[in-house]
Amino acid sequence: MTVADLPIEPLHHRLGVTDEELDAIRDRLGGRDPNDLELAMFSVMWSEHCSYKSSKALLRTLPTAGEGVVAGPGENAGVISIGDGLAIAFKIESHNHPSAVEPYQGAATGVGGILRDIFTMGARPIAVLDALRFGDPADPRTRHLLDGVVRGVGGYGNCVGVPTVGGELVFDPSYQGNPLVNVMAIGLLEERHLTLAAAPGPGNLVVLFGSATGRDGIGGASVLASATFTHDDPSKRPSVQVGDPFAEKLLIEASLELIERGLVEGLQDLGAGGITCATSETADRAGTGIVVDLDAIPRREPGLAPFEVMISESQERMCAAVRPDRWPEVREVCQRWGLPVAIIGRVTADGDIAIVQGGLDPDGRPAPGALELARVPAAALTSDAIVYERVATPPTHRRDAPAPGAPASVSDRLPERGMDPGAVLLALLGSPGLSSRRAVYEQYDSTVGADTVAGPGRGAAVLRIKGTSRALVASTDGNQAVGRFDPWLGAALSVAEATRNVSITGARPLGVTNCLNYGDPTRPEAFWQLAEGVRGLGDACRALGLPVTGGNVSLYNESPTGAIAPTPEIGVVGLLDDVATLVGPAFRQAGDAIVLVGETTPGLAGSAYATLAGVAIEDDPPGLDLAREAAIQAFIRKAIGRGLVASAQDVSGGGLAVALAECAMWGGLGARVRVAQVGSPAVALFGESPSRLVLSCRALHAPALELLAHQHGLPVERIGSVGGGALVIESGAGGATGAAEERGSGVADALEVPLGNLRHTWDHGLARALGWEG
Amino acid sequence: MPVRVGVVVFPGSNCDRDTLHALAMAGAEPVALWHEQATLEGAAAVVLPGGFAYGDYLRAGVIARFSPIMRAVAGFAASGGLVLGICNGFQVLAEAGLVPGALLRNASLRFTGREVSISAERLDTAFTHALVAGGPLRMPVAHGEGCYYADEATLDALERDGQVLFRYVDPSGELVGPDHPANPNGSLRAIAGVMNAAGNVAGLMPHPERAAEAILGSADGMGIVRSLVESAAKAAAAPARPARPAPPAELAAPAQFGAAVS
Amino acid sequence: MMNFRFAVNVTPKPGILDPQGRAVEGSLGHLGIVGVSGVRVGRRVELTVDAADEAAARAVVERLAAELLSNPLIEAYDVELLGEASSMVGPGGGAVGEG
Amino acid sequence: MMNFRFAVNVTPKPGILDPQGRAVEGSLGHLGIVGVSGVRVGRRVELTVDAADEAAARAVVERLAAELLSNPLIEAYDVELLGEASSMVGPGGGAVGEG
Ligand SMILES: Nc1ncnc2c1ncn2[C@@H]1O[C@H](COP(=O)(O)OP(=O)(O)O)[C@@H](O)[C@H]1O
Ligand SMILES: [Mg+2]
Repeated sequence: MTVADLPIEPLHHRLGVTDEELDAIRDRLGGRDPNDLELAMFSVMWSEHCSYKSSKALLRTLPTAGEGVVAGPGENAGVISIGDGLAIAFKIESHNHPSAVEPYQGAATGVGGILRDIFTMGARPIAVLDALRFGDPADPRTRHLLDGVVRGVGGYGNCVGVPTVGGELVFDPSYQGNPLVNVMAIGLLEERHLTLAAAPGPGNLVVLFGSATGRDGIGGASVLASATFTHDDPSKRPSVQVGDPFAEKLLIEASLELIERGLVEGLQDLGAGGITCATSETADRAGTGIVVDLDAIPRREPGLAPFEVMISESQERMCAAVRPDRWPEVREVCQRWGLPVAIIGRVTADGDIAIVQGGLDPDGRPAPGALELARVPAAALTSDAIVYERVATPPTHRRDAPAPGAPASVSDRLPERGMDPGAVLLALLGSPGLSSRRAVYEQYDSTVGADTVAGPGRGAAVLRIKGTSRALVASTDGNQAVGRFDPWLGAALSVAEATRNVSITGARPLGVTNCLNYGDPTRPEAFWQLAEGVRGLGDACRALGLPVTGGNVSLYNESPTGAIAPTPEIGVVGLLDDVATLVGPAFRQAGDAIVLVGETTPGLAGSAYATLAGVAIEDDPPGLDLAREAAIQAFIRKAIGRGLVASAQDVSGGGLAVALAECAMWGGLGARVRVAQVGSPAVALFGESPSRLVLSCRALHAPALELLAHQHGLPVERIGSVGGGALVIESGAGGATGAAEERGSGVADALEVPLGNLRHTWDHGLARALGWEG
Repeated sequence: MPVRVGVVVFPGSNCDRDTLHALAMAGAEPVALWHEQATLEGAAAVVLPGGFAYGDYLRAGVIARFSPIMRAVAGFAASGGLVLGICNGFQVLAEAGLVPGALLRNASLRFTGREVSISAERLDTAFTHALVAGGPLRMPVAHGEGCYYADEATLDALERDGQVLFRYVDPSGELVGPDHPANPNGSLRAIAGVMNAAGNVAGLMPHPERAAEAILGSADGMGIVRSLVESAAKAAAAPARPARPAPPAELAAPAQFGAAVS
Repeated sequence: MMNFRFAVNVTPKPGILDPQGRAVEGSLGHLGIVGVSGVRVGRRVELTVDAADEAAARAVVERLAAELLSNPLIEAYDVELLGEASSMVGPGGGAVGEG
Repeated sequence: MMNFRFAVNVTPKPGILDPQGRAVEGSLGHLGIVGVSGVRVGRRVELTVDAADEAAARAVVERLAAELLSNPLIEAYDVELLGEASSMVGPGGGAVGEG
């Protein structure tokens, strides 16, 4: 097949290139028309996925400088020094559209791709976190997708031997036609082994190793990843990529050996855009060019057209720049690991990517009679690709209809009236959104590597660093529920929660990676959501003093049923200097005091409670005070550092009542607390206003803890103590005020639920929602 | 002078480094043995680690069984050498016929990664003597094909001859049936680990090397690792055995056979 | 009503990467086997169908094969009639293919 | 030398539990399919052998099937000659079994 055989007219349109872009391409080529091969290369490299043409301008506004940052946006992954000559590499990336087409392979190759971004830099991958989002768990298609995605993440990660230690699983109607699969990976490296994706040194060899090249994902970057997705579209079927985790494992070992032995000048993984992307990005970063010897590229099957070879997304391949005298050793390493390896070109000084058929002579010049099929400036494909200033327009009505399940109008079904808080708590704990994720994460190997101190299930993941007293702490969070109403707030809350989850272990967040999942950027309203999301991300990171070290943008997340709720997925890695000081969320011992730090503020919109019970139309999401958030995180790190804290949990999904229930269930210890009412019982018990912590401590430490909170300007209240076999929450005499009062609701009844009920409900909720359990 | 214990590295092994780490903590001199080498470099014991050798394609462990080093391992085992297979290593040993039985797909048809409790049936073996009697051992499993199978007669014989080394139990240490959640994969008679008749080759599905330090949630696995290291030290001290390279017949055959075909 | 025993053979589509097949080929050297190529690893599902006639039975199997047993994105299948089940079914219906 | 394309069908032995088969039977209900029973799920491996004659080729396949492709403890296999490879192999050797 040749470009000309692709369906539909005219050629550049078929390849997703607009007339405006074709002009811009001519412009980059000194006025001439691109030939078919060149056009195919541009179509891939100028796709949204590879070029960031709609988001680049926004991303430039993000803070990227920070203590210890040695590689930031622009590299395959962010790298931050952690001392002792060690550094961590981390990055999150999406594989939404491929996973919607073929959930197992889509998710599996998503894991493979992000792992390559990590070991390309010289880091050994030590952890994966998967952030997954689907529609209605009762829907057969959702169940099919979720089952395939989870098997895919496990099938790949388990086999390569990288533990999956955390992630997210969120259900929201807006993902029904467009699930989200975001995967974060973390690697550990010796800083001296840091390797960049550049092809320096004209005359150096360009070496391709790993799997042979087949027809996988032809057009993937330009079609699969950039066109609005309608499921079961046959035109997308031929381009399904199949992952081979076994090959990836060999690739990891071979790549790290090449780097540790100093055998490569630069290394780049092959992802979207295949050989075209790898050669043009590495050449452009080094200010060089590359001449590609097309015939030298190992093929999996006969009859591939030049454009297929150049844009194929066959998985498990790497591209290295190698000094000629080191080639024999490089070949030996690859062959020992059973990987095909070939010299597929030379680094040149002319700044162009040239594609030659008919071979190169020993000096890397086209052999006599050889044909030059394409010649394009490397920069034109990458740093000088087209950039758009899209139009952003806020929606006319800033507040959608009531949250799902809400009454059409302010009615008697309003939560405060006749609410049985115990029943609501159990309903929340058993709901698909808040119940235990065990049924999913037990399909992952979370302990391979023998570093997992805290795996999935109870907050942030904790990995000790062998040979040191230190540990890495990681979390992913994304808030679409509030983002749907206010995309700035949704993004800021996502950063606040992800960093808070790290801080409450005692660890210091080091940096932020992010995956921005939004709709069609050519729709002003969708682009406004993206712009607001990036603004919220930047504001939150500045307030917390954290650099954004990398990430990924996934646009066109729309289906016939509409666009997804804006979803900024945030990944954070932190450092704990002494793993012995690690604090977890579970209550530790009877008699300990329970302390609530932070302030409960009104606003139920976007809460788990709202999806369950509905919410008044006029109600808004709770606000976020970024300075307050920064203070509370500084406070908890200091408190833990001073050994004052027995357990620490933040108030998030399900509010204070759910936070207390988790501390109790996980500790196997009940609690008796009294909470003052703010606004209404629903707000006090189930409201999700941010920047709040539930701590437990030895009773004798309580005063010091409270003093420290005051010194950080934080409201703090001793609300009860640990003990007994049940969670008991009494409503303080603070008295119902405001909305609740007008609606004639009194103080809600006390809540008393035995631990056994809490645990059983929480434990089985998800498996039941998915029909995996009766 | 620490005793040398070998850890075989197949392409796709992914617990080799964890195992080397645990062996070092137990006082051994761990050495990695590449699957293509023909000798065991004088190791006094050999561990086949967990992972996905050759991707576990076809059937877990079957392709690895034909790696060159497996001839040396088979010969070493035949002459009484200590061999321990963990998870994927157990699968390789079973495929190679060095321990009885087979490991089928988990009854759930899903990969299962979680902590389990196992009890040692015997504390007088080369692999368990350093375990303290009593309570169940907590350690992780992480596998998709760990359902232990052998026919009834074989199972009876294994129990009679004391070749059942570990069983899955509930957290209180009680034995459970194949359908009980404490049995993570549906293994017949809740068998988690077995030995060969001679008692020098053993395999188990759970991962002692991942439960060898309190910081990781359990140090129960260290007793198994230490048992192996101490037994290896004894073996090393004893007068050297005649190393008898006696690989199973079908392992000896290939060379000429290939020639005949070509 | 009659009994028909079918086999559904599911194989990776041509051009689709087959990691298993590749791994098998890679290991042949260790077995000292030469001259083997084009290894593709798939699934074989054998089943018995009660139906009025072969056509009706085939219709059921075709549907199963397309909707449940194969993934049309990456796999191809063919349906094989093994015979009348009554004469074929051993315990568990697996008598076919005794080596 | 000639090319022969074979298929090796590997099925769980009678009496061996076959959870995959049971899972398939379990999901028939959702598809509204009735009258299907005795489902056994196994493996199908297709490969091409270069050999002087069919007998030599079969010898290779038999050995592969017995030692590598099946585990005699739990699986049975049979060998099927699909034809001369030259006329059968598509790209990747997988042309057989197109649905
Ligand atoms: N949302 C974002 N915030 C900061 N940097 C980003 C973001 N999205 C992409 N980047 C950076 O842009 C570069 C290109 O992104 P991507 O194509 O996803 O990387 P890769 O090609 O390695 O997969 C990467 O270095 C990435 O870190
Ligand atoms: Mg990359």
